[in-house]
Amino acid sequence: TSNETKNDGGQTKVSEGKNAAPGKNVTIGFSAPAADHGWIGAITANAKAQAAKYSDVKLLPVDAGKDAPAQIAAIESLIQQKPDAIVLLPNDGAQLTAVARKAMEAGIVVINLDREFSDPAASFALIKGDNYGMGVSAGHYIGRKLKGRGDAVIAEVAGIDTLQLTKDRSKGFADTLATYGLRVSNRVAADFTVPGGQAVTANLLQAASKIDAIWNHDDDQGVGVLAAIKQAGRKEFFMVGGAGSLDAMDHIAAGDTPLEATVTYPPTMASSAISLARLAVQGKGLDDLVELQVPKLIVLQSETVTRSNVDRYRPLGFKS
Amino acid sequence: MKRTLGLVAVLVALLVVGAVTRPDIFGDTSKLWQNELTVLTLASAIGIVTVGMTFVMIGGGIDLSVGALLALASVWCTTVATQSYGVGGVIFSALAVGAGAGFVNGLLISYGRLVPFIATLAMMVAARGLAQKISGSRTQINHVSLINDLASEKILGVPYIVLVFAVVVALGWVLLNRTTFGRRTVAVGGNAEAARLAGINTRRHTVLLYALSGLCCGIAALVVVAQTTSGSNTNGDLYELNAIAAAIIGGTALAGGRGTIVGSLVGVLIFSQIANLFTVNNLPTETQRIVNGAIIVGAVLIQQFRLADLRRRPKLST
Amino acid sequence: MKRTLGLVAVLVALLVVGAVTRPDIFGDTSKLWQNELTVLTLASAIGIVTVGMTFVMIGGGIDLSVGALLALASVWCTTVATQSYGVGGVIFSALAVGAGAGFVNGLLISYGRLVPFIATLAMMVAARGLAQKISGSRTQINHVSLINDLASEKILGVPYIVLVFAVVVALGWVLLNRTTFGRRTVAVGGNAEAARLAGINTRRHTVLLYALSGLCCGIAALVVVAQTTSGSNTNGDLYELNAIAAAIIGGTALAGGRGTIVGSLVGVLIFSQIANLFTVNNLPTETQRIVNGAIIVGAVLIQQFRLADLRRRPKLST
Amino acid sequence: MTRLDAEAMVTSNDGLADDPLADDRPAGGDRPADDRPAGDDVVLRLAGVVKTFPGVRALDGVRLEVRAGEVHCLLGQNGAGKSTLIKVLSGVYRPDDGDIVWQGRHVHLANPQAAMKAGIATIYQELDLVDDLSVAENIYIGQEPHRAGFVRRGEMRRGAGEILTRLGHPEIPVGAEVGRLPAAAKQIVSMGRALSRDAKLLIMDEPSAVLAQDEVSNLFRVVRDLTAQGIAVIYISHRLEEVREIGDRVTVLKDGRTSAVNLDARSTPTRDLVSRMTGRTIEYVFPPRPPEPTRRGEPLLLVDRITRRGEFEDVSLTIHSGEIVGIAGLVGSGRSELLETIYGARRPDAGRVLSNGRPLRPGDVAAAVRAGLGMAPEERKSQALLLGEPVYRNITLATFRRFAAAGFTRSARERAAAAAVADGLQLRPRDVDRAVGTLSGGNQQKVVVGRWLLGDVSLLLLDEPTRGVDVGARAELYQMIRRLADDGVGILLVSSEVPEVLGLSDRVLVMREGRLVHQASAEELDEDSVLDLVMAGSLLEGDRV
Ligand SMILES: Nc1ncnc2c1ncn2[C@@H]1O[C@H](COP(=O)(O)OP(=O)(O)OP(=O)(O)O)[C@@H](O)[C@H]1O
Ligand SMILES: Nc1ncnc2c1ncn2[C@@H]1O[C@H](COP(=O)(O)OP(=O)(O)OP(=O)(O)O)[C@@H](O)[C@H]1O
Ligand SMILES: [Mg+2]
Ligand SMILES: [Mg+2]
Repeated sequence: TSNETKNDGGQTKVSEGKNAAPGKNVTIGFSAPAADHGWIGAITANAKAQAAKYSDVKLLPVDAGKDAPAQIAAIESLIQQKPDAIVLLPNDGAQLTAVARKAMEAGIVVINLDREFSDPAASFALIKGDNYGMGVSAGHYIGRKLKGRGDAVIAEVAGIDTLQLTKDRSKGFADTLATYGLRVSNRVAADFTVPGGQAVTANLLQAASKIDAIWNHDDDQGVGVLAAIKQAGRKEFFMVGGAGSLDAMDHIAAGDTPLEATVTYPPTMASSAISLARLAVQGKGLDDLVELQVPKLIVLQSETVTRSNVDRYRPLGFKS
Repeated sequence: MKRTLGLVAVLVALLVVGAVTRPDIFGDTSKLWQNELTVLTLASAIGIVTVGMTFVMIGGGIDLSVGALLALASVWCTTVATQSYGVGGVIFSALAVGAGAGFVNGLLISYGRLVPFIATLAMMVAARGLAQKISGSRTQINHVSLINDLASEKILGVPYIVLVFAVVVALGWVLLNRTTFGRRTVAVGGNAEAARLAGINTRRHTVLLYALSGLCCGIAALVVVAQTTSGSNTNGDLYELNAIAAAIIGGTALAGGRGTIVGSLVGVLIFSQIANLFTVNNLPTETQRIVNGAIIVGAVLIQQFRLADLRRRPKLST
Repeated sequence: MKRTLGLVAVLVALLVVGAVTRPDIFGDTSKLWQNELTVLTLASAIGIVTVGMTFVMIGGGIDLSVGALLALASVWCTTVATQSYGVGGVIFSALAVGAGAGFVNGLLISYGRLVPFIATLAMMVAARGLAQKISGSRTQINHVSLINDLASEKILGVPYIVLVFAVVVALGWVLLNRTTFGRRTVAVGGNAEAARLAGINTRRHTVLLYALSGLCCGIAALVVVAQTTSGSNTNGDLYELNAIAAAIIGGTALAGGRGTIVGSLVGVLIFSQIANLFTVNNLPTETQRIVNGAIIVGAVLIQQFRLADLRRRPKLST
Repeated sequence: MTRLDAEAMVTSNDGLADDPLADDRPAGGDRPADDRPAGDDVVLRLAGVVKTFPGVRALDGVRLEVRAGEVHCLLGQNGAGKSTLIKVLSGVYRPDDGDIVWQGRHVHLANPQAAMKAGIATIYQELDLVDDLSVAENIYIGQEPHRAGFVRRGEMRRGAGEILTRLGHPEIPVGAEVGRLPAAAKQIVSMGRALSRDAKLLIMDEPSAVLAQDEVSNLFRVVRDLTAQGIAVIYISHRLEEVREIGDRVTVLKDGRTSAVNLDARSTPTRDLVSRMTGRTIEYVFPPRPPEPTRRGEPLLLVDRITRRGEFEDVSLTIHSGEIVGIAGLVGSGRSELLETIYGARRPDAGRVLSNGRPLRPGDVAAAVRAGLGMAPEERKSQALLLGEPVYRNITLATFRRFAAAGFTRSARERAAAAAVADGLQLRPRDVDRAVGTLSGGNQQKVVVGRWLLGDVSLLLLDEPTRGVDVGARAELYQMIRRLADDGVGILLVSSEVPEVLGLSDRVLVMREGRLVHQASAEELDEDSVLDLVMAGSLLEGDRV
């Protein structure tokens, strides 16, 4: 990658308060889909790094396999090993609900990471990014800049259309644009891959000879989107990214591409999930909150990274 | 026969690898039993699909739409409207959608004279799109508990879906080896023109073969719905490739006319056992993949080892 | 020949659909030219892969590893170490990795006597794993600007990568139709036994065919690196399926012995044009898929329309 | 009209014990295998050649000696090992044991390239062409004239044209795709390839099986041409009259062993040849015709003015129960197409076919089979056999449903029925569980015809039923066909061997260029008159049926 920043410092964190003190030993099982995407790769890496920071935590990572049934089997074999907690990023929330409930019934603290189970009782706590909120943040950034221009051409490069999260992002985006009297005029879906982003964008740029703004759901595929834009020699619009990769932040800082901002969907949630699991098992709450237990639901803000604040966010950027 | 023995040897070799790397699981009878039940459970859906694929392939065709048909059937049978008819409605709709789509494949190939690869590729794309449309890309929860019980309830310690798998395999074996339908399948795939001139209605038979494959996808969809308690348009991803690979490893000829149900079964179990070994040994994905490639090559080489005498027959190597 | 004409008719029909649905683009010569250049650009990588695939298929084989080899070559040639050798190092490593892995495929199939489907499937899995391992699943940015320029720079208004594509197609045509290598490819695929009896070293030829396919993957990897300014282990996803489908649509027989480079080219362009039509018309994904399935079926039916006379040959219907 | 005479059966050694040539043991390399001292002109000498396949000893110590410039004929029953022997000679199989001396040197022919390099060219029994290549490309396959890897297409086409002209077939277009050529033309191309190799030994494995009479004489002209240049030819055929006409010396194989070497092709009595092949005496025999023409009532089959444009036109014919009707004609006269159309394998452009007075659905084989029709097609490999399946399943391919109960097959019964057919046709080896692809060519042909001897067909269409079948089995086959007719089955027979058509049929139809030009009872015709009819220049209205 283009930047040698040692960004591990921003991806994990141990509080300075009394919660940092080692307590009862905790074994945490961890399962996330196979990493062939930068964001998922960062999730797994962060979970491992965070667990390594605690002397009282032992991590049992199991590969989730390629689909929901395989992940169910993996969780079942994990249950056999009786960890204290399981941090679970499911292939599909609804499909993994039953097995998560089974783990809870076996007395294991399940922390649901990002993709939500269909039954709240299947997890002790849920920490997730805000897909709808991403769309909202992107919508606000673009809406503010194009306010009052009802004829503005706004394009959207979505991720994998067969996924619920893509629907949520698009809905947040459309809803927010509507409050500015704007709408999406061209929408394409890539597949969260660089070549996918390049291909659909190349076609998109043919479809619309003049564009005012583009929102790209995913900074991984954004590498391809930016390549297509450069190859077409188009400059008349600005672009907003999604997720918050390091590469995207570098471009925002340098201002060398139409990419002006990106809305975050931080993989650091995996680090936080490990911390939550440890606290829950040890029966501790969050330091700054009054309650004796960790909250049931944490939804991360989708923050907007622009040139003015990019330096603060850079440590959180993940390598695509 | 010899070929299947070679395959079983590969399977045993995999278990030995398990015993060496994880003696705590593979050395303890009850844990081994549990583990192998997991292997069988995971093999069920793809295994049922592979039975149908084996028929299609022996009959000289190929069915790329199986994964998509599974997804479509799983989505269809978990729509709210269908679930309101209860367990009968769910089962019927899964089987009907699978068999119906397979029937269309068969018509396109037999009467539309499309190459099977293209016809079923088109069906694959279209069926996934339809599944997406019906489900709105949402995972649909199944509330018919009798279906979900298939995965969670056991009889004599064996999960129901494993039994379903066993029944499908047994029926498949009988159908292929003991019925006129099976005989016709071999004839159509071995030499379509000869079969036709011997008075076999090869077109109708081809239609039936694809419908059978679709039916298997419907059954497999029910298994997946039971396992995941839901239907989703992402189900059955890459099943087409895995089913074809399992069948070929099991000795089915891509060119048709040759293949066995037992071979396909063992092929599926080999893939399932490999995946299980990776998980219990906690190998990272990239290593899994590299090793997987080597194992596949090794398995086929081992299996061919006893076949030196058959090599002279040029047809066999294709 | 007639078959190719039918395909060209399909392509023209797609352009007509474009003209009806988006007259603003397809009616304006310069915009149409730009748009079709985009179609060609996007067809370049898969098109180059399809040229190699066409050779393998005419030679009676199949290569499922093309997408993975493309990914592996793209990752390999964008590693920091390789990039430090400059443009020569990048190009050499992409081509060498592709051809080398293809060579291994060929050895496994020719001398290891593995079925092509299985050998290349194993290679596909292993090569993706290796690509993942090398890249650490990260997208590797390419800093060799001469490579990136291939996608952004033009000569007479035509992007360099389109020229690369055109050169590969032209060379492929000459190789298939004008050289002993090409004629022997047809012989090996059409009747391997006859080729052997006629004194052709069929094994060596098979090795060369897979190495050629791998080489094409290496070239395509460079095209993808130029287009995306990066190498990634996710590159070339599903290229195997698309390349095979394009070749078959273009008239290449899955059983070998028959096929043309021009047919494959038109097959690729049809798929690329369909994707373009969907995007310029802003169709939602699920509709795209359903329509795509229908178009594939329709295209083949149109193309077969003129072929009534060929139907009597039983070979064709399989 | 001779019947097989059980008493006359003798083994070759009993009958010819005094013959010094009757040596069926492997000969030591030191022992001259000829009555004359071996001259310099012996180009090839084999001794003690052994080749086994799983379960079969196909060659069990074979001797052979071939001189330059001679036509050396190989005779032997189906499955005797002739094709295996020539495959050993052309490097396709490696012998398990034995000695090959080629041009005075011991050689190992490890692969076909080696044999070709040594100057041995082969025309195999099964066509070995690539359908998707052109005629010229097929002729030069593997040794295309080229410069720097580029095929010199002009040179290749010219060369191919010259070779085809030499073969008497300048009309075959060198650029045509071979797959589209009729079988006879393919055979010519196959010969053209062998000729293109400048061989010193040319091996022909049943080249005349797919040729009509006029083509055979053309072939012989070419062979004489070659031998005159000192090229040796090994010629395999089941037609003794061909051996007489073209052969110089004969070697006979029986059960993988040499039962006689270097007999004189012209003077050795037929009786001797046959008995050395089969171990018994047979004359080339047709069963007697029933005394009265047995035409009663309605015809079994009525073909009413059917036409397929470009193949045949306006053909009408009838077949009655118990009647054998033969069709004579040149290759390419449209007989096979006619049969396939009657059978529903092709759809006629006009006309109709009635079976027992009821019209058959055009283009529907299954319907024809249900109505009691059966057809043994012309090309066994592509049209009739499942090569990887056991013999019994090939024999019951059209009847397994009748053996089945409620959709479940009954293999034991099928096996028993198939074994009975195999016995009747002298299948060799008599093992019905063996994959049919491992049988010799003639034995495969027996399976194709045997399929329809099972079960209850009422009308049998036979297209070249004896192609590649040896003399002994042929007589058996004729008997069985006649017996079927006596049982009331109607038979329509197509054969390129005019004597066969004349000898076996009750009634003969002559076809030329897609039209029926003559019809007569078999007694009224002789070979010459039939040949005159099929080759006549223009059609005469009055001649038509
Ligand atoms: N590939 C094979 N595998 C097993 N057995 C074989 C194979 N090829 C030939 N045989 C057996 O070897 C014997 C000799 O066969 P071959 O083909 O040489 O006979 P042939 O004399 O040419 O007969 P025909 O006159 O019918 O052509 C037969 O019994 C045959 O079944
Ligand atoms: N030399 C030739 N070149 C091109 N087409 C030919 C040639 N000879 C025949 N044909 C065509 O091929 C078809 C007949 O082929 P085929 O050899 O099967 O005829 P047939 O009458 O069945 O002869 P047989 O039964 O002796 O093989 C006819 O349609 C005829 O027009
Ligand atoms: Mg033979
Ligand atoms: Mg014929």
